[in-house]
Amino acid sequence: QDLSGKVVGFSQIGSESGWRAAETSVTKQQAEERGIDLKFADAQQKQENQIKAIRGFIAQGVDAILVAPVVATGWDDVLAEAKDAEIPVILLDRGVDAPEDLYLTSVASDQVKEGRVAGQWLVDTVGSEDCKVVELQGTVGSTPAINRKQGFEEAIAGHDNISIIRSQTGDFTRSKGKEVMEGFIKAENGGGDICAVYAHNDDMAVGAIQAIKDAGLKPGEDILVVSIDAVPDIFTAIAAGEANATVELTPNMAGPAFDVLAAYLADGTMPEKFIITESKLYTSADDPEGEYERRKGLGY
Amino acid sequence: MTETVYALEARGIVKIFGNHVALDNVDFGLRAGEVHALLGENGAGKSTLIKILTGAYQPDGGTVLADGEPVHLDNPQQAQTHGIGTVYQEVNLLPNRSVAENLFLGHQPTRFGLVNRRKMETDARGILKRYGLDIDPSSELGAHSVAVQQIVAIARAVELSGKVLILDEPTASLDRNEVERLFDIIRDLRAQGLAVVFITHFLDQVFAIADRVTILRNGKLVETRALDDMTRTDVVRLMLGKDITFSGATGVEDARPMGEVLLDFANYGRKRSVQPFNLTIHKGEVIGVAGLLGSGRTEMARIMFGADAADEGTLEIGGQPASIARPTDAISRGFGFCPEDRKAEGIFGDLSVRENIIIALQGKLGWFSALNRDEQMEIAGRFGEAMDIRAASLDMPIKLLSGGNQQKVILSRWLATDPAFLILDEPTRGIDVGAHAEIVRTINRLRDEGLALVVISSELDEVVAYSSRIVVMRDREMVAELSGENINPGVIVQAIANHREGPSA
Amino acid sequence: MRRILLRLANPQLIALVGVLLVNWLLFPNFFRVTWQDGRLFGSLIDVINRGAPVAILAIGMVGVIATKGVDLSVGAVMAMAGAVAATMVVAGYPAPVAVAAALAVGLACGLWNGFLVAVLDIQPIVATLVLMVAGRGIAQLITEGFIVTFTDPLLIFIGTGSFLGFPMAAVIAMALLLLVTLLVRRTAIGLFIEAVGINRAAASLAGIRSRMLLLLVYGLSGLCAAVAGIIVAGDIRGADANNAGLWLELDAILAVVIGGTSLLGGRFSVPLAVVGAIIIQAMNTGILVSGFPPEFNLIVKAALIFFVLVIQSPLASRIVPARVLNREACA
Amino acid sequence: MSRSLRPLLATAIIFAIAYALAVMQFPSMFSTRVLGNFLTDNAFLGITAVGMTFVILSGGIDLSVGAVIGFTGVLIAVLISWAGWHPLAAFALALAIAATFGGIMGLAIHYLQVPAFIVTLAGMFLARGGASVITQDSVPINHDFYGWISDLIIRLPGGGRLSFIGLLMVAVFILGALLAHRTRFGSYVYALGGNAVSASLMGVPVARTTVGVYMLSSVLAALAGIVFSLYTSAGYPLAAVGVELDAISAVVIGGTLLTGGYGFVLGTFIGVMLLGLVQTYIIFDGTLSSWWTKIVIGGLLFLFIVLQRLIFAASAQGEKAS
Ligand SMILES: Nc1ncnc2c1ncn2[C@@H]1O[C@H](COP(=O)(O)OP(=O)(O)OP(=O)(O)O)[C@@H](O)[C@H]1O
Ligand SMILES: Nc1ncnc2c1ncn2[C@@H]1O[C@H](COP(=O)(O)OP(=O)(O)OP(=O)(O)O)[C@@H](O)[C@H]1O
Ligand SMILES: [Mg+2]
Ligand SMILES: [Mg+2]
Repeated sequence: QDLSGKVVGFSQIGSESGWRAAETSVTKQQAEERGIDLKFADAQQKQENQIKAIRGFIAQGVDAILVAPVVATGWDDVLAEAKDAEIPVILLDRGVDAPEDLYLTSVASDQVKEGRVAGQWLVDTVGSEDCKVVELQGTVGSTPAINRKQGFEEAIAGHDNISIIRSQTGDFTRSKGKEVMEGFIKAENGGGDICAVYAHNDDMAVGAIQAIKDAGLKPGEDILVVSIDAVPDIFTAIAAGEANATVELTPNMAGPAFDVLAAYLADGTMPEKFIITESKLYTSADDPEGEYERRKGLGY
Repeated sequence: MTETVYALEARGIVKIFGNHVALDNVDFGLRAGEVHALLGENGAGKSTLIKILTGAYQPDGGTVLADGEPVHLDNPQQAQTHGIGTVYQEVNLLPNRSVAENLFLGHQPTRFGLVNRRKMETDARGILKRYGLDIDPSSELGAHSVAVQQIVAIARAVELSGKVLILDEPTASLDRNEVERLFDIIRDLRAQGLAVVFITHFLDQVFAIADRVTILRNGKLVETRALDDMTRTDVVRLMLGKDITFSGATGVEDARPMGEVLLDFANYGRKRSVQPFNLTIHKGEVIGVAGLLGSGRTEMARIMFGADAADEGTLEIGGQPASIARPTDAISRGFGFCPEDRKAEGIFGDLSVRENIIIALQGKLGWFSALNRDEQMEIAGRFGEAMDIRAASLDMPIKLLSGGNQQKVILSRWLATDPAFLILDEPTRGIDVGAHAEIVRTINRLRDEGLALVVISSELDEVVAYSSRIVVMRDREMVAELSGENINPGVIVQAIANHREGPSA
Repeated sequence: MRRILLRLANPQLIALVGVLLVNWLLFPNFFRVTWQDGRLFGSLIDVINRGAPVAILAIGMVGVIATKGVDLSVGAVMAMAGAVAATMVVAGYPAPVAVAAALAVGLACGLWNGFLVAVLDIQPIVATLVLMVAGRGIAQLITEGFIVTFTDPLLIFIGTGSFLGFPMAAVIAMALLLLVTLLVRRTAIGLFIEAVGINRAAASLAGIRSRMLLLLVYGLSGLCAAVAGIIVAGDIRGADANNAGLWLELDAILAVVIGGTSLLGGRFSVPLAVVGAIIIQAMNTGILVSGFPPEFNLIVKAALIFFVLVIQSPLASRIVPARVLNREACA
Repeated sequence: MSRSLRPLLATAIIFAIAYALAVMQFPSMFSTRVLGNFLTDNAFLGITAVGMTFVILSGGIDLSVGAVIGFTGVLIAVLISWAGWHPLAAFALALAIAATFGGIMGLAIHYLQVPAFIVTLAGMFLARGGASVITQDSVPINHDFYGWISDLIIRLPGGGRLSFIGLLMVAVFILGALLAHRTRFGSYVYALGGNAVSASLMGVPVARTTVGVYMLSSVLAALAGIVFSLYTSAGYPLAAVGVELDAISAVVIGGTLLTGGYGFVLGTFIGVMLLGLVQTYIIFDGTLSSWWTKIVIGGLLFLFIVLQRLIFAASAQGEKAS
């Protein structure tokens, strides 16, 4: 059950957000604790680079490969090559559309569920009052944006008092989140018609909070704010009463991955095919200051 | 009177640029088997007429007829299919491609759909041989001198011309031998029944080769007639609309006292470019530079000006050692330089005539003491008048001016800096008789005002007319310095040709 | 007066008016501006506020493009400048020092580009590609991939404050526009930039120090990028090295070209480049308030660019009298 | 040696040196597996870069290629997986659409006289937007034909594989080189890039050539899109973002002048391989963080450019001396 001295390749998507940086640093930490020689390859957001990285790892003969796939499709061939070379592959934070025997396991959250948890919180919070929601989507076409939108819509389906009146992409970034929210506020009667904002990630929510304040409204009261990821900055906002809820996406996917890998390499124990991480909801009742302190060192 | 059927004809052509009428109801007819000279001052509209005849421009009125049938030429390619081959005024070839490809572009011999390069190069070698050029057809055209490029352009046009050959100032950068060879070829083509249009500012050449002549003035047709019954004076009078007197081409009187020494180049040279040379230049004298094409005259001029830095030898200015490593050094010492390749190194095509005139002065003044618009206007206006620059407005882009007028602008640019020493590289190339005389007059005037000048020119008569001394270049080496009665074409030619004669400096 | 009117009737302004009218049709309150909390408030204000960073980039970029160059690194330089300013204030340096350091970094980056182009004679697109790639990496190195959040009032004021009711970003852009316009038109620098862009060989023979000039324009571009970077960081109260200025170089180039400056160098106009930036932002804001689904954003943008280009093309000038479309560079 | 061959030689020498250095550090980089991967992994980039070479030779630029790759992938994935088309039919349609698309860009560039940079930027927005309008999901392709093609592999001793798409890229390079250097069209492209005015006065059909160049670029980008879909068995609207910059870098590193008129298709091949080498090296190293990856790529890019200039200058000296 000892992984020390093993060489593991890790193909990361890139560093497009604070959450991604945290995942990378947590993975490195976990590898270090276990004495693993981690080969890290950053794909700069490109699937082709990830495939190249995996091929490179195979050519070097690593002991195992971790991949955080940028997109669900397109992995069959390269995973088959890894299988040919008898190198176990573990998927991190997203699944892929490939035969299940091509990888050891997938450690991921359920993104649709994340959206659902956020939606459910809103349903529970507004009760039977009318609520017009504006949505800040992630990058058009990206998997989390599609899934988180779907989950949220599922949760509010059947609650006719809640409706999404505007939905635009904020590209997962703070500044676009702020800009889009400004536009929404202008378009919806100075923000008076907006009851809540749902952001596909916390960064956009933080931007939206600033836009709401600039418009002379109180985020968290005049307009409810719910988002996903649970990065440190959103806890500061929750503590200040400016954000209401966030759904956690843990950056520690590597920990469970290394655990099952150790078992597999030791005696061939096959793990569960899908290891789903928890999608925990945090609100002002969950000690936001404490959560902030716990997270801020993680490299978000 | 019987209607002649012309090989190529223009009827009632009108061309308007903005609000400037470049061609006003011009008729022009070309007979098969004649050499037809098209003459006129700079800006008279010669090149414009050519461009319309070959489809490069669309006329605003009038028609073009080939063999009596009206044709509509949308682009030069269509003209080529009518058997019209053209050399446009500025060398218009592709410096980035091989000589062979420039000759055959669009008509390359192919085999199985692929260009047959070997055949193309063999053919090219054969064609070039007729012009006395022994160069590698696969070499890049841009690596060759302007003259070589000019010959390639002519050869290309001749190859394309089944019926009509149009040459717009083809001889501007050719030497005598090359001109002779070109004329042989033209006579040949005429004998084969081609119609040849020939534009030039050298009247000798007109009389040497042309059968008929058409004269334009200010965009209007003056006259078309046979050359037999005309004299040079007639032609010039028709071109200018007035008489001018030729100043006899005699050497500068020896009696003139030499001014004090301004510049002293000692063992000045640059490796792989120009052999070290010695030259002392006095105030108030003109040094003419003669030599064959490619003999290194331009390179010597560039070194003097610091455009290429000298890597050996010393320079004294007014008795003080000085170093000139870049043009700004030279300019601050009162140097000026009119480069040979006007288009590539002289003009700023999109800038106005005004800005083109003041730019060197402004460069001398620096970034922060800008001339304001009124001052610019005043300076540009003064030189525009003095040099008789023909432009609809000083605010129009210089690229719209005719070649001769562009040259006057560049000369004005340097005169505006109030220079002590001017280097002129082929200042009269492509310039009409009137302007030519004017530039020669200007050179004389500047000398009398105490300037020192170095003038490079391929026209020996001209060099002789204004030079106090003449240096001769051969194979990138200064081989002779002539003065006094040695300043005559015969001696110069001998110096250029004679391999034995050592430098007499 | 007539001249001024004719100048106003240039294609850029026609395009701007067109885009604003379309916005107004899509969203009738587009032109409503109110006074709120001591500042102006409304979509029109958003346009100039959000357009400011690209306008500032364009102010720097226009000189570069006029010399026949292009600066792809401005987005990365923005990220670097923001990262420097943010980490410094977080580390306890006074804000003016942090701002000065960020500006110095921008200037240094610009001079580096200028050095590659002017001295090593490397093609601008490749020369600046180096910093475009590496610069963002350096920015991330500074922030270690975090979004560095700060609470420094001066930085936040630069990003979100207001002056006489106008957003600070727009005021800064305006000031830079004035400054740079004066710099290039009241001195000979503008003329020299054009000369170098049109014919560098001739410029050097005419005694223009083209190397110094190139260093100057690239330096200015870097400096402007740094200003934009500080504004963007101040706006979100944090330096987002991953995303700040991402792809903004394309917007800046687009703004300059819409402003009538040719990518082949030569004649340029700083104010029209700013108008170009405002046109782009007006499109973006229009898309936001119109409520189209986001997957259509890019298509709408493509269509609008096409519309603007057709208005400006020589074809249009054949239909509209040439006098009206006179493109003589102003200012 | 001809002047224009020099940058090509410089690039080739740099590639050889760089590869040798990399192999010294990681001997396993000298394996048929890595060499085979060079071809396969860079196939779509290489094919795109061939088209880009023509565009740049003609003095233009095409920013739309990455988006065209994305669009083509999505289109054929949707046609095959959802509409049940045969892949070959889908390919034909995609190529035809790309040809039209490129042709329209060429027409706009020529007749509206708008800079290529801007027209193709709008084209990029259009193609990328079009892709996400078709679908926002990534669409898997499970067709026997795809399986058949991905099984077309020549296995080399030492675990290496020559894949169909890798060989296709080589073929495109060879055809591209023939087109550029041995046909009239090719000479027109160089003419256009050398001097458009001269070219037109010399009778080059400027309009036709411009349209042809952009058509070619778009068609090759679409072919690259097909290759990308073979590579990943899927279509995804965000695929190949930023590939235009990679393609431009490859072309320029390969010694083609961005101002047009000078360069070689073969140089682009070496440029693509050089970029691939850098990435492979970084992967083998495996210690670089996300940001250091960027910094090192930028640094190596800088190094190559400067080296190229130095070799260029040195050989220019040598030539003058001889
Ligand atoms: N594209 C253009 N736009 C505006 N004006 C032009 C253009 N081309 C030529 N002109 C103007 O038309 C007139 C005729 O020019 P053209 O070049 O035909 O003269 P030319 O007789 O060939 O003179 P040169 O002997 O100097 O070559 C000139 O005044 C010139 O400024
Ligand atoms: N016979 C030749 N064939 C090809 N190129 C030549 C030849 N002779 C010289 N050259 C090149 O042509 C250029 C012309 O040289 P340069 O301009 O100094 O000579 P020049 O005497 O001024 O001739 P020109 O009258 O053409 O200006 C030089 O770069 C030289 O290398
Ligand atoms: Mg002419
Ligand atoms: Mg010369």
